[in-house]
This record gives sequence, structure tokens and C-alpha cells, in this order.
Amino acid sequence: MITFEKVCKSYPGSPEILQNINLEILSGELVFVTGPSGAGKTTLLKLISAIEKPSSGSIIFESQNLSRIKDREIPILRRRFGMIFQDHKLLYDRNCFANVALPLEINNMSLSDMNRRVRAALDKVDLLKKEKMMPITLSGGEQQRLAIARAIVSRPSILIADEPTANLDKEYAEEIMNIFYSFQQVGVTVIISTHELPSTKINFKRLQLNGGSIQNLIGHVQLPS
Amino acid sequence: MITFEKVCKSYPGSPEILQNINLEILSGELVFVTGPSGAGKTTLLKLISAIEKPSSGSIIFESQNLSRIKDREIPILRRRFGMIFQDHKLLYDRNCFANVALPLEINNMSLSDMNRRVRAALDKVDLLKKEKMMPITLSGGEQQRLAIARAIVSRPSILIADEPTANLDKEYAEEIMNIFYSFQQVGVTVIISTHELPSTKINFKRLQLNGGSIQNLIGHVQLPS
Amino acid sequence: MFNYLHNHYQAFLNGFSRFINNIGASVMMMIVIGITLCLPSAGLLLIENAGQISQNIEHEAEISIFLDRSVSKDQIDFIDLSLEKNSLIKKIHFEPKLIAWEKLQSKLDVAVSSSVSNNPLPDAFFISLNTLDEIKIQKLLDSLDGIDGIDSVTVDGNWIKKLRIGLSLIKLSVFFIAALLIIVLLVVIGNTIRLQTLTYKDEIEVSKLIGATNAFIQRPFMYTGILYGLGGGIITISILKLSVLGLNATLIKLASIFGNNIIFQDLPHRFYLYIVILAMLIGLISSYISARNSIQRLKIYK
Amino acid sequence: MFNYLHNHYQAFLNGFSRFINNIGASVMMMIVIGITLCLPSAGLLLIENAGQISQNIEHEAEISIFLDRSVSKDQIDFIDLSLEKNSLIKKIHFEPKLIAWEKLQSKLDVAVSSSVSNNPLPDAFFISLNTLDEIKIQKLLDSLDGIDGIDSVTVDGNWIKKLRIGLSLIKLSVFFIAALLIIVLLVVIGNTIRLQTLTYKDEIEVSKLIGATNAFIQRPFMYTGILYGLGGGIITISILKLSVLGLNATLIKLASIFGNNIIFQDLPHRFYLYIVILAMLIGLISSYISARNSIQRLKIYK
Ligand SMILES: Nc1ncnc2c1ncn2[C@@H]1O[C@H](COP(=O)(O)OP(=O)(O)OP(=O)(O)O)[C@@H](O)[C@H]1O
Ligand SMILES: Nc1ncnc2c1ncn2[C@@H]1O[C@H](COP(=O)(O)OP(=O)(O)OP(=O)(O)O)[C@@H](O)[C@H]1O
Ligand SMILES: [Mg+2]
Ligand SMILES: [Mg+2]
Repeated sequence: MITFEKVCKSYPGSPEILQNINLEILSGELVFVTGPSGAGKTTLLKLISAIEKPSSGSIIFESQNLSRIKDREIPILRRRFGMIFQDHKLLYDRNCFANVALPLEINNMSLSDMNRRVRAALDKVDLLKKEKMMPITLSGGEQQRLAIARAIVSRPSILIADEPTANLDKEYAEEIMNIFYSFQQVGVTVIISTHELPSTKINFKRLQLNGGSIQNLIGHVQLPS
Repeated sequence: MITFEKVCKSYPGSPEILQNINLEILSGELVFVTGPSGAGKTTLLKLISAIEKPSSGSIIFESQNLSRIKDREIPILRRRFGMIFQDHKLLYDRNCFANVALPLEINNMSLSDMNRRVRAALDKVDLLKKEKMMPITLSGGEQQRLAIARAIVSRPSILIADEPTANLDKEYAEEIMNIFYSFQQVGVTVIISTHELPSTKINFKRLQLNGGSIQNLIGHVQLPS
Repeated sequence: MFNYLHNHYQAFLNGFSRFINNIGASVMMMIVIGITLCLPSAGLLLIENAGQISQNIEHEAEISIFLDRSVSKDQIDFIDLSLEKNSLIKKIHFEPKLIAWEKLQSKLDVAVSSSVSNNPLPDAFFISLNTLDEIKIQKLLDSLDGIDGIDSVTVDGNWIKKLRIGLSLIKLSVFFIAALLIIVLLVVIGNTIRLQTLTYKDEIEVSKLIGATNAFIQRPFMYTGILYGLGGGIITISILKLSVLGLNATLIKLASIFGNNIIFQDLPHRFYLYIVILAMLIGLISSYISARNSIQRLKIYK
Repeated sequence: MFNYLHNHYQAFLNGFSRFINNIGASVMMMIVIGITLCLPSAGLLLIENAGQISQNIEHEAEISIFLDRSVSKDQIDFIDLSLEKNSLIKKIHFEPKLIAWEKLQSKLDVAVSSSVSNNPLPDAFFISLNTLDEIKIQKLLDSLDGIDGIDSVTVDGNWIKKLRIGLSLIKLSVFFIAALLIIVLLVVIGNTIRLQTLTYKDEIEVSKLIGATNAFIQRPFMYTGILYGLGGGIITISILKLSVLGLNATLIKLASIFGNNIIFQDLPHRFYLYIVILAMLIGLISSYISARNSIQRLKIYK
């Protein structure tokens, strides 16, 4: 589904973050991107979602070359993604319901469908009781869950999550992981950056980014069940 | 230094978060506030820094009653605090140096002193190389460290940190904890909310907030050395 | 198609709610537009009125031909005939000396005129011309000079020239001011919308990140701009209408001083419609340009 | 004290850098202020000029007293004496019939006047009064009526009254427009500053959270407002100065048409200073009020 070929990425005025990355993510896979702070995890996810373009090499997403994508094709691409950002990027002048409804609004969905889908998503992250509240009144962990609800509401074919459990205690973190698993079960490709691998028994692929920006590709790992 | 007497806190339109809290934090103590997501950790820290006022009960800070503090006394109070927020609250239109310099500007410090102090703080969190960069170009963990630099630059007498290591991998998290310890060593009161206690050997006090918003006060704990 | 309409309807609702949420800014924008457009509109009113006056004036004399006091009826007829043959002459008016004297008497004080026993004035022709061309007029004057019975000829046209030059100067400056003010409005509205996009920058960034097109994001701002224009236009025409009514009421009260021939003509009603449409266009154009620029420039992940 | 100055210096630098960072918005604000203030300033110019003209006019006649054609030298002297005793009368001007006739002849067409053989006009006194009080004037007229040798009395003051009423109407409307425009400016600048505080809301929130006072936060905005005013004021006086120069140059060119007695008096130089100070005050006041409100209203932690 996603193929990196000799991808390098450097930001203007700083050394190369990613060097000569080759990797393949198959449709329906669950992928963890790990590595120390500053290793380039977020950068990798931004490359996949066409927020950044590679300095060299090519990224192929379903036969579309993201390094040469046109600006006006990006919105169509992004609507297929569900994205959870490290800093949540919630809208603090809309309530929880409206935050989650935003992707559906952009997809021009009818009001009744929207209602149903938003409620279902909020329920999944245990925030249905708070649908009328403003995000600013939510705790850090609740905000993180709200961001997850917004990512899953439009039933994306790829879920990209940047440290989605950073602000959550163990219990909630596991619950959230379970949501991701359940999406993977129905065929969604899930890519998660984290600095802590989950302790549940599940098949996943791990991409370890080292601080020196060399990538170690570790194959499918089966945790002891 | 800080005393809570029968403190209750509820937000308009929601049930009580904190019920009848009594606690005492002594000058120079290292305090961890723990508890599940939504238990009220952030709320507790906001009460101490006079961002929120208690619904009932009184909070005494050095013989000043924070429940009855006047609006114009708050800035003077806050300048004694170093605060690290769960969502960092960095200014994205100023570079790293200027972000850290902000508290000193407010204190009306001369440029040369400012330069020295800001550099020292950035060095402590390992960001001196990035002083000219904009926060947006920092990784999640780097932003968190920047927020820490801003909190310590004005040499506060109290450090209040809301999940300061959420976005950091184990190594960096330990480094940051060491910074907090070193502040405590020189007499600064340090209050940290976290969902993961540090694994280092050190004396600390732990305030456990349960989801039911009843507080368990656990005394000084000496980890096995 | 339905989708497209639904899209615009949603954008309109969104723009309207922003308009309401910033009602302070909205009201002030509308007042600014309203008052600013008043100026060129009032100018338009003036031009329309002045134009009518100057048209009425056009029919009056431009050349006065005074005849010898001893002129005979035949001579007068002959002069009349030769004037009527001349293609340059648009209109001929003969004023017998008796009527001229009566007019002068009514202009001078009664006390003065009553003491004058005999009519000192001659018969006269007053003619108006098709042309303002100096050379042709000079030729005409030369030809008139040769006719028997004509005592003297005076070109009266100067003051009309003055009026016309004055009017066209006013017209020019009104258009100049109007253009200037419209530019100012475009800039002011554009800047307000730009500042507004800045206050919505989080929403814009997030919308872009989850797949909204620039067109989608900028549409509500355009509706806000149109609403500003609509409100401003309505304020303009209200002020204008009230001014005309108020002014005319005052003029009627002051009729004893100024004479009651000065009544402001109201603008035709379609002009009011034009003003509102112009205001809405200004709102649309400025918000379109500034929202577009601002949204394109807003880097995501900032 | 040093601290205080240092504080303000920092705030000024901060405000100045915001002014520069938003140079687009700043330039447009200054243009808006500049053009808006032009209007009342131009009005001031007009009033100053018109005031001078009307002062010159004040010395002319307001009552005309026409004497009998058969009046004797003694009678004229007697009338003159009794007029001079009257305290209502400011100025007396006697115009012998010969002079009046010459004046009329020069006004009428040569052709007409040359055909009038004998002078039809009487001697006349033209007097101007200290008062415009209708009752007093009526009394005076009654007393004049009784005097021998006076044929008729006419109050000529109407056109001056008209001019005065016109002038005071213009004055009033200029002040009205000025007040209106200053309010508009206050609102526009205030709103721009308010929108700007919104774009700086993160900075304001964080500053509050780490101990900045409201005064500290709002100071840079006030300096931005003052800078807007300064720039706008300079634009106003530049436009004004250029207009006066340009207009006078044009009037001199058109002297052949309009006569060369119309020359625009420039405003005294201190007026230019006043305009700039006024503009800066407007900037200060509006930015103070709006930044204050906006900053107080901005809840920390939103
Ligand atoms: N826009 C940018 N311009 C310049 N440098 C950047 C930019 N974005 C990221 N960087 C740098 O690239 C490096 C990798 O950043 P990235 O955000 O990918 O790290 P990360 O692995 O996500 O770290 P963390 O776990 O702390 O979030 C960092 O050193 C960061 O400073
Ligand atoms: N301003 C507010 N208005 C209403 N409810 C609020 C407000 N702030 C917080 N709450 C609610 O109070 C509860 C406790 O919030 P708080 O932020 O203190 O939790 P926390 O312990 O910090 O959680 P986390 O670990 O997720 O950050 C949450 O359920 C939250 O929704
Ligand atoms: Mg990251
Ligand atoms: Mg919290």
C-alpha cells in the first residue's frame, strides 16, 4: 500500500533527519514507529500524509507518487486518512461534537448521517457524555481521546496516529490500543508512532528509528500469548 | 508552604471533581500528583497556581488565601511560579530563545542578563543548538523540553509541571526528572503531575487522586536504592 | 448540483454565524461601508441635480442682439428671418423693449424705476446656439454685424461655460473621490477579512490537514464579506433617503429665504439597487482576494 | 522611574515591531485615517476661507434708503445727521445719483445704457446695522419713514442673511461630519486593534499565565495605535498641503474665467500640528479602549 524508495528528508537549515529509507507497509497492517525523541517519527508520518515532501527518493501510495503530488490532489488524498496529531490540533472554539463532525462537514455529509456517525465515534472513546462541552474543559487524556474520535469518524482506510497514548494512563492506553486493533481487524491500515510498545498480544510490525537517523526494519513480531 | 483546607472544586455544569481535599506541601518538597485520566490532577495544579478558584474551602499559600486573592495580585504571585503546561503553551510566532525569554521580559530584565539566563536554561534541556529555531520545527519531545526551559529560566521558588514527560522516551524522561531533582536540591518546591512514577531512587511525596475524586495522601516514600 | 448548492448553503450558514459571532466587528464594518459609500452617492445625487439644472439652462440665451432704438417692424422681421435660416442657431427669442423694461423694473427697486419716465431699453433678440466652437461663433457674429438695424451683439455664453466647467470639475472630482473611496473600502474590508482569517487560523489549518480544499475554507469568508456589503449598502441608501427627505423639508421651511424653486430630486429607485449591489460586490471582491491570499499563505503545521 | 521608562521603551519596540510585521495592515490603517481626516480638514480649510470672505462682506450695505428725486442738499445733510445719531447704525454710505448711474451703466450692456439719455436713478444712503434683530430693524424703518425727503426704504440684508445661514449650515455640517468621521475612525481603529489582539491571543494568554499584568500586555497595542495615528495624520496634512498648492495653481490658470480674486488661504501651520496630534490621540484612545476590553475579556485557559 505504501512504499518508501530511498527516501531522504532534511529540513532547510538542519542536517538530514531521515537517510535513505526503504520500507513497505501492506494494506491492513498494524505498524509501530518507535525511536527516541527527535529521531524522526513525526517526520515519517508527515511524509506519508503528504504534509511534508521528501528531499529525495519517492513515496508510492497506491501507485500515486506522493513526492510529485499536485497541491489540489492533496485534499482528496487526505480525506482517506484519519490523522491523530501529537499536539491534538483540536478546535477550541467548537464543542466536542462539532470537533468530531468537522471531517464529515468537509465530506459534505447530511445532518442526520453526521449525527449518527459522530455519536458512534464519541461513544467509542468514552466521551459521549461530554459531546456538548468545549475541548478546553476536557482533561489532557480526554482531549487525546477526542482527537482519536475525530480521526476515526470518517471511517478512513488508513489511520495515522502520532503518540496517541502519551497523555493517557495505562488503563486508557490499552483501551485506545484496542480501538486501533479493532480498526485493523476490519482491514484498516494503522500506523502508530510511540515510545512505548503495547503489552497486549497482537501481531504488529515495528519500525525502529535510531537517533542517528538510520532505520532498522524489524519484521512481524508475535508477542508471547 | 501550601495548605489545602476542605477544598472542593466543581466546574459549572459538571459534578464535583475534587471533594473535601486536605493536604499540606512543605517548602522544598518534591510532590508527585498521580491518578487516572480525568481524576483532577490538572485541576489541582490550577488551584495552586490561582488559575482556578476553589468552589469551597481555602488554599493558603504562604499565609495568602488564594480563594480570596484579588485579580491584580495574581500577576505578582505567578511570577514566583515556574509552570509547565500539559499542552506546553509555546508561542509559535517566536523562536526558541524568545519563548524562553518571555518570563524575563515580563520581569523587565536587562538584555545582557536575559541573554545569559536564557542560554543557561536552554543548555539545561539540551536545546542550546536550536535557540534560533521556531518551536514548530521542534519534535514533540523537544517542545516539551522547551516548555521546561521557560519554566525554570526565571528561577522560580515553586515549579509546577503537568505531565512534563508525556512525550518523552525513557532516557529523556529521566534526564528531565534529574533537572527537577536538582532544583529541589537547591530548595525549590517541585510539584509534578504524572501517570508514571520515576524509577530513580529519591525521596518524594505522592498524592494519589482516585477517579472517584477522593484523595489518598501517601506519605514520604523511599524507593529501594 | 444539489451537492454544490448544499455546499454553498452550509458555507453561507457558516459565514452568517461568523458574522453574528463577531457582531461588533460586523456592525462596524457595515457602518464604515455605509458611511464611506454615502459620499460618492451624495455626489451622484448632486451631479444628477446639477445636470438637470444645467440642462434647463441650456435653453436660455447665449447671444444677445440689441437692435437700434429706431428699428422698424420690417427690419425686425428681416433679422428674424435671416436668423432662422442660420443652421448654427438652435433657438430664437425676441424680446420687445416694453417687456424688457418691465422685467428690469421688477428687478430694480420700485422706488428707482418709478422715477424713470421713459423706457431706456431697446428691442432685442436672444438666441442660443448649437455649438460652442469659437471660430464658428466669431463667423456668426461677423455676419450679424453686417445686418442693418442691429446696434450691438454680445456673447453671453461665458457664465454658462463657467458653470459647465465647474460642473464637469465637480463631476470629475466626485468620480475621483468615488474611485478612491472604493479602493479604500476594498482595502479596509480585505484587511478585516484577512485579520479574521488569522483569528480562524487554527480552524483553517486543521481543515486543510483533514482534507478541506481552499475553496471550501474560503467560502464562508466570502459570504461574510457579502453580508458586510449588504448591510453597508442598506445603511448608505437609508442615510441617502433620509438626507433627501430632511433636506427637502428644510428647503421648504427656508423657502422664504432661498425661494422654493430649489428642490432636491431623489435618485431613481434603481440607483438605490445599484448602490446595494455595488456594496455587495465590493464586499465579495475584497473578501475573495484577501481570504484567498491569506488561506494560501497560511502554512499548515504552523 | 528608570524601570518605568525602560518598560515603555520595550513596549514601544514591541508595538513598533508589530506595526512592521503587519506592515500591510498598518499602511492600510494609516491610509484610512489619512483619507478620513482629510474630509473634516478640508472642511476646516473651507470654513476658514469662507469666514474671511464673509468678514469682508460684512462691511457692505444692508439697508438702502432712496431719496426723493427733488431732495435738497440741506435735506440730505439732515438725514445724514439723524442717521449718524442712531446707535443701531454701524456704517453710513451716501451714494449720489450720478455715481449710481455710472455703476448701473457699467453693469448693463453698453448698447442699452448708451440709448438712455437722462439719469433715472435717485440719490441714496446705504447703511449697515449693528443688529439683525427684526423688531429693532422695523422700529428703525418706521422712524426713517417719517423723515422728509426719503422716498422709500429697502432692507437689502437678505442675501447676506442667506450667505450667513449658508455658511453656518456648512460650518455645522462640517463639524457634524467631522464628529461622525472621528467616531468612525475610533471604531475602525479600535476594531482593527481588537482583531489584532485576537491574532495575538496565544501570546496574551501565555503572558497572563506567567505573570504579566494587563497594563504590560496592552501597552504595545497602544503604541501601535499611536503609530497608526501618526502615519495617518502625516498623510492627511500631506494631502491637504498638496491640494491647496494644486488648487491654487489651477485657480491661477483659470483666472481668465473665474477672475483672480479667488485664492485659497492655506491653514496656519499650527493647524497641521493639531491635525497630527488629533490623529495620534484618536489612535491612542481607540487602541487603549479596545485593547483593554479585549485583553480583560480574554479568559486565560480560554
Ligand atoms: N519543520 C522543521 N524544520 C526544521 N527542523 C525540523 C522540522 N520539523 C522537525 N524538525 C527536526 O527534525 C527532528 C525530528 O523531528 P520529529 O518531529 O520527526 O521527531 P520525533 O521522532 O517525532 O520526536 P518526538 O518523539 O520528540 O516527537 C527534530 O530534531 C526536529 O527539531
Ligand atoms: N473548565 C472545565 N469545565 C468543565 N469541566 C472541566 C473543566 N476542566 C476540567 N474539567 C473536567 O474535570 C475533570 C478533571 O480534569 P483534569 O484536567 O483535572 O484531569 P486530569 O487528572 O488532569 O486528567 P489527564 O490525566 O487526562 O490530564 C475532567 O473530567 C474534565 O472534563
Ligand atoms: Mg513526534
Ligand atoms: Mg491533566
